[in-house]
Amino acid sequence: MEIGLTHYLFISAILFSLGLYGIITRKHAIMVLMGLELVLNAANINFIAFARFGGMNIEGHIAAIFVIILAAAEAAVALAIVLNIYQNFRHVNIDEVDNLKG
Amino acid sequence: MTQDVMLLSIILLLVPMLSFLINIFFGDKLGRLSGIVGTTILGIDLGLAIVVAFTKLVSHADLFIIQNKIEWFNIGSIKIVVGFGVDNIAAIMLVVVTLISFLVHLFSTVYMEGDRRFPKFFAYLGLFTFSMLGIVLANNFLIMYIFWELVGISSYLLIGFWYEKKSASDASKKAFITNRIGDLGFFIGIMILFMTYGSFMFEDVFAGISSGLMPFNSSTMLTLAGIGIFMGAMGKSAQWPLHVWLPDAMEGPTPVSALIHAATMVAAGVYLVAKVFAMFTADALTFIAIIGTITAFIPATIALTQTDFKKVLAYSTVSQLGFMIMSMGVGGYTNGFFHLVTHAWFKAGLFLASGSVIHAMHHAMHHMKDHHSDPQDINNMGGLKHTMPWTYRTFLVVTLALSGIPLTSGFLSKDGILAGTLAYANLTGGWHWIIPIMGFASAGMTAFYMFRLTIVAFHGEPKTEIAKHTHENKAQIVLPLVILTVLSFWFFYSPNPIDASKGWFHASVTQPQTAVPAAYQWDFLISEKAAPAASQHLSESSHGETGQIAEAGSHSTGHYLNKLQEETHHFHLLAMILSLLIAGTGIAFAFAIYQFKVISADNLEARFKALHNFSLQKWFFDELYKATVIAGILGISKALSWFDTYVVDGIVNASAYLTRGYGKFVGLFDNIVIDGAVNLTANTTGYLGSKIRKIQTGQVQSYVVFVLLGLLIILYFFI
Amino acid sequence: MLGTINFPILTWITFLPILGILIVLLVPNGKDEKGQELSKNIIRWVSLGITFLQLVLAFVIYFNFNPALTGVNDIKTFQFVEKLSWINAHLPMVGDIKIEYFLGLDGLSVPMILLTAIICFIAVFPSFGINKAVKGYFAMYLLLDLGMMGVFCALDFFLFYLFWELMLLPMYFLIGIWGGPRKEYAAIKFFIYTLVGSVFMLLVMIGLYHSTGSFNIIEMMNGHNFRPDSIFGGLNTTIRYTAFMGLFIGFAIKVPAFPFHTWLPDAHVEAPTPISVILAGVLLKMGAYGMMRIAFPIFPDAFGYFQTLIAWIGMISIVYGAFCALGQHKVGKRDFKKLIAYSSVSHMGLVLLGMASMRPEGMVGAIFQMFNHGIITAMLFMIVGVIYDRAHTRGLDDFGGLAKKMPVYTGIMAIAFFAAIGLPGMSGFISEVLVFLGAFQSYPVLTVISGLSIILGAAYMLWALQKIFFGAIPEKWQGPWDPTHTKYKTDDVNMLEKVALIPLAIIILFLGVYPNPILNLMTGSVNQFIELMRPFVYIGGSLVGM
Amino acid sequence: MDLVTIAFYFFGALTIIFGAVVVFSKNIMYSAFSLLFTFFGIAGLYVLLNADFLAITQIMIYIGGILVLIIFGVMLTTRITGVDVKSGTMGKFQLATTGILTTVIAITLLIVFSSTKWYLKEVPAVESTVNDIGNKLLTNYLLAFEAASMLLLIAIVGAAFIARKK
Repeated sequence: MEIGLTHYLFISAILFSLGLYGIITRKHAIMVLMGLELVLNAANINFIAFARFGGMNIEGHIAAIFVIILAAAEAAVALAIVLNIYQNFRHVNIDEVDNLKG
Repeated sequence: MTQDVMLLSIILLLVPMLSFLINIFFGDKLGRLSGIVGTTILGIDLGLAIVVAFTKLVSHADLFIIQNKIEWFNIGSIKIVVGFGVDNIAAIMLVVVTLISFLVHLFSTVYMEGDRRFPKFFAYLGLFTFSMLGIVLANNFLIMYIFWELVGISSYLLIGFWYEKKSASDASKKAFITNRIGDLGFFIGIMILFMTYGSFMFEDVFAGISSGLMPFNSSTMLTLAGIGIFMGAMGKSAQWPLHVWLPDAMEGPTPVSALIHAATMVAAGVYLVAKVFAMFTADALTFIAIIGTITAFIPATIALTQTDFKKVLAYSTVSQLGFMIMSMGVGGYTNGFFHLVTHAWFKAGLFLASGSVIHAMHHAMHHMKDHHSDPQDINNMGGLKHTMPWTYRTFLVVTLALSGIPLTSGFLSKDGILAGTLAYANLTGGWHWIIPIMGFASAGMTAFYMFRLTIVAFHGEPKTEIAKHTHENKAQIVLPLVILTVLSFWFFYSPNPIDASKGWFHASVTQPQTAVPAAYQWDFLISEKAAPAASQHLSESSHGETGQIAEAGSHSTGHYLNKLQEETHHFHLLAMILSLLIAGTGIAFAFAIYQFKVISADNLEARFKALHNFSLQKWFFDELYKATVIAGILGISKALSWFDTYVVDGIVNASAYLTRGYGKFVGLFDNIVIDGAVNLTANTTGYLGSKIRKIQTGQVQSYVVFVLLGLLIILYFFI
Repeated sequence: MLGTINFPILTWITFLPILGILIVLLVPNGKDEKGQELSKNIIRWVSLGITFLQLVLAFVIYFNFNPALTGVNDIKTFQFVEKLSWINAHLPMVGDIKIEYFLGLDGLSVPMILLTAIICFIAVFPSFGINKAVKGYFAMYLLLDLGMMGVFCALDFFLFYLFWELMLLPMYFLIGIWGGPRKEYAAIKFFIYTLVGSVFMLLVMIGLYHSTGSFNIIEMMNGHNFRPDSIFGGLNTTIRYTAFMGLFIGFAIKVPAFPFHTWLPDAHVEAPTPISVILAGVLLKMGAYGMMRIAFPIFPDAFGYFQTLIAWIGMISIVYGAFCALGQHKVGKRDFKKLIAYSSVSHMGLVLLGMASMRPEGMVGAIFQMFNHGIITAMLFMIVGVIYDRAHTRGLDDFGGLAKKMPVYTGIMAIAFFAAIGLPGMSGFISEVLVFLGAFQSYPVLTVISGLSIILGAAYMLWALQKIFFGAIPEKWQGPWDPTHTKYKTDDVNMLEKVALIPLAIIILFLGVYPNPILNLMTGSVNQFIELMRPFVYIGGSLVGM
Repeated sequence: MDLVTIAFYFFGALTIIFGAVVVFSKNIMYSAFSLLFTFFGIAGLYVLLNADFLAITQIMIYIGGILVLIIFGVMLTTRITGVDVKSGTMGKFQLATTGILTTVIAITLLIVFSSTKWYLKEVPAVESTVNDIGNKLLTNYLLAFEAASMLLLIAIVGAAFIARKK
């Protein structure tokens, strides 16, 4: 079977689910961040796959680039926040950071 | 040439204003100098007045009026045109006003010496002179009305000059308000005329009337307009029933009484009647005559018993003004105006003489440290003849003039008036005979009370220590007296001491042709030589392009002899004899009672107690007005004020109260029913919320889970 | 001609106070080294500066205004016009809403603009004495200023209404916060009264919009712009009469005319001096202006129907106000301000009477009377303020003999009093005469009855003058007002008060002798106005019409 | 099985396996390093998809930038001297639920992806995409490009601000 669009989508779907699992289950803030990176990358794979097979062409690439840029920015800010949380709570376990509790 | 006269007149008008402005703004710096400044300015004004009068009376005798017109402002097509003009009576009045004003200024420099508001006094005198000259020079109703009011206000300021005294400020208020009542009538008259004839100018109004146009197409309205205008005169000239302010106005400084309340302002009413004489219908004239007659009679009776020096003079003034108005009313235009002029001199003389007496009394009291006696009460005087010889002499002469004794000016004018009333009564008949009868009676009383005053105050022995210590005053006070006395002799007006009709005065002041159509006028007032007056009035009143053309109206002053004048001539001798007899009787009684005490005054008083009291209490007019008009107005205002506070505002507050009550009810309903429902909902929601909020863990991850669940549901929903 | 060049002068003159409000609010609180509160003074002088700029602009308008262009119902001859589409929306259920930002002036409004600018400038001087919450006070003051200017400039009904309401609010606070002992009562009363008026106005405004499809006041004056099947279509319908009456009551409350006047005495008595000045000087004029600008020309047929009633209301206000001023029921506390307040009712009644006459003299007299009454009453209230500041009472029975103590003050006061009773040589005389001349032609009997006010006016004014200035000084005022000489160095009026009062006196005297500068502004417009109304109104000429 | 297919499966497996390690590993350092391999696999997939520029970028930014950042973060927030570089997870119940949930999502996604009739239009392979991307970025997407640069700047400044010690 020729490697086609669906294959790549499958990989991205699995990666996405893994990322999601990581986000939900892990306590450590940086782990959550890593899960997030996985999700973003899953999205990126989709973009490129559609660029190759779905006629999106360069536009898909550019979308992916912007996602990367966003991921970079997000990582920077998120880490800064993590550091801040650390300074405030002396730990970064986000399940204990529940100031929003109703 | 006429332009020059107009220019001079305007300057003449404005010069006293200058005096006012200088004294009001720089008076404090000038101090005592302000009197000299004021007097000098008035001296200049007097010179100008003489020039203007001379030019008008001699050089321009052929012109009826020298006047100009200017458009003051306009409202689209409606133009308000005003102006000033000098006719013969104005020319004469100019001299009267400025001369008396000058003399009063001179007199006041001494009389008002040491007063705290000395400069203000001269300022107000200047303002008054300005306003009075404005009245004299007006050639239209609007300007007349404006200066009319200004005169009122300057009189207000001067009467209330010593405002620390409550009686003075009360008197000034009373004078102003009483005058305003008259002014309202004046203004209504003006409104009727303006509405009908579209102009304020005398000549336009007269032309309109003679063209037969009537206000509201009714001659009654013309009569009413005339009566309205005359009401203005009633206010200013203190005609019954508006006469009550004048005696009270004596609260003002005596020079003011001389200037305003004897010679000039109170004569303005008569002057006004003379100015608009042409517009009065027969009915209006009858009304005027009746008012004049009553005014001549009632105050004369009051003057019989008064003991205040100035009050006697005041009532005599009112009475004399009644004579003038009566004369106007019966058609005796020339004699009425003549009496105005002669009366101005001798009444000013009387007042200044009384001022001289009061001043001397004051000084004497001051000298004796007496602060309680009344310096104006004639019962405190007596024997002043010896201490104040010049004052006595001049006073005696002017008293003779007022009483109408031959060789004086008063004789000439009063005689003319009485002859006129006789002629009028003869021509009209019936109840009109009351007019001459009351006129003669008043003349007799005048002679009596004037001599009573002279005898009690000047003759006999001094009744108090104060009178003994009086002294003759300075020259500034005596000189005006002398001048006014000299002017009260006959030769200024006529070479013939018993007949004025050949003199220059009667030649200059001739009765104007009436503008009222013959149907509404006495036939004997219609000129035999029926000149086309209307067309003459019209021909001269053309506007220039700019509306600012000074031009001379040139009504011929041809002698229109009417039947009344001829008749008056016939009655001249009879009137002379009668008036002499009556005046002589009055004087004789005065001497008999007060000088020689042949008849006891106390006896008379006791016998006619009721009458005496009635006269002494001034016929209870003040009390009557207080009980009716004033109480009525105050009552209405109190009632309306109550109405406003409790009813109108009460309704407002009540509606507010009801609204509040309703609000309370609605509030209760709200609280129990609606709020109950709301609370129930809220409680339920709160309970549910307290359960559901458990979901909010505050953990980001649990939120993610819920987001995912939601996403899934949506996903499956769509698939 | 500024009217033709592209400078939005009306926007400037209206919204200049916004600038002032911003500056006033941004001034920091603080004291200088001497402990003087610097910020208060800065705020005061900024307000003075802003109002002065407004005054300058008002004079620019005055000198560039061409009286030959009449305006009124002719959109082309309005001047300084600014017309922009402002709100243009399609709303569900309501339909299209088209509101324009439409400003412009004609002969009816220019005198009012001038009056507003003068009064707002002059009233800042007595405001210097306000020491409580200065910042808030001046912000409110300037907002009030803005509202008033806007009302006189607006030619769009919605905009007019907006400014009308805008001015109401600061007034409420100015009375309610800086007022006298019963300030809350007075403020609420004022507010509710005027709000009731506004509600009527709002209802009619909406109705008019539905009938014409526009808020443009000038288009509303043309009968062709009404859809024939709309509620206000046609002529002489009951609904038009009702609407007119609604508008009339709304405006009559502001005038205020009998029987809607009772808020005025309370508001005046409780308001601080400068607010009384503005209330009497400008606010009352807005009612009469609203009638001229809106109620009468939009419903000329209804005006014709109610003309005699309006004349009656005018007459009753005149006489009734004068009697009440004389009466002042609650004896023992005869209040100077209340006297002037009732005299305002009387004098504003003259405006109504003049307008009801529908004669050029009457109308011109009415507008001129509005202007004059503004100046004269402003002066009177400031004069009351002067002694109130010193003696802390306004009771007429508490004073006496002040003429001796305060000669200059008495002189100024005399000018104001004599102007108020219509003495010739003062501006009030000319307007009164014109109103009477005009009214007499239409309603001779009513005018004669109104003439009573000439006498009553003299009675109550002179009575007050006598009470306060003549006679002996009461014991407690024998000494100087301020023995320490910190606040008042002399017993007489001080420089600040002179600066405020003397210009007004000069205006009164100048216009009394030479009224043309104001009269010329409006004669053209008034004649145009009367042309517009002529087919519908009664113009008298006989005794029968009362 | 041609080379491309083999490469695909290789890179796919690399990505998924190391992704799983990232998620399931207890040791945070392991996770971090596994992430490196995941990114590497993804870069490989990009190459297979003719996205040469993206592949380079992936390696440069993710591996060179973000990953380093993450590792720094780990170092800073976890006491280095201490042994606790492990990252705790939730309780068993939560783990199970989450597992079920994510599995359901994965299956759903797979079903969706396989059942959808995608619009297919294969793009011919090009020499290099760099040129085109550059052109597009500086023409059509200039605004987005600039916005992104602003975003980065703000993120940097913001991050520095947030992270500084008070």
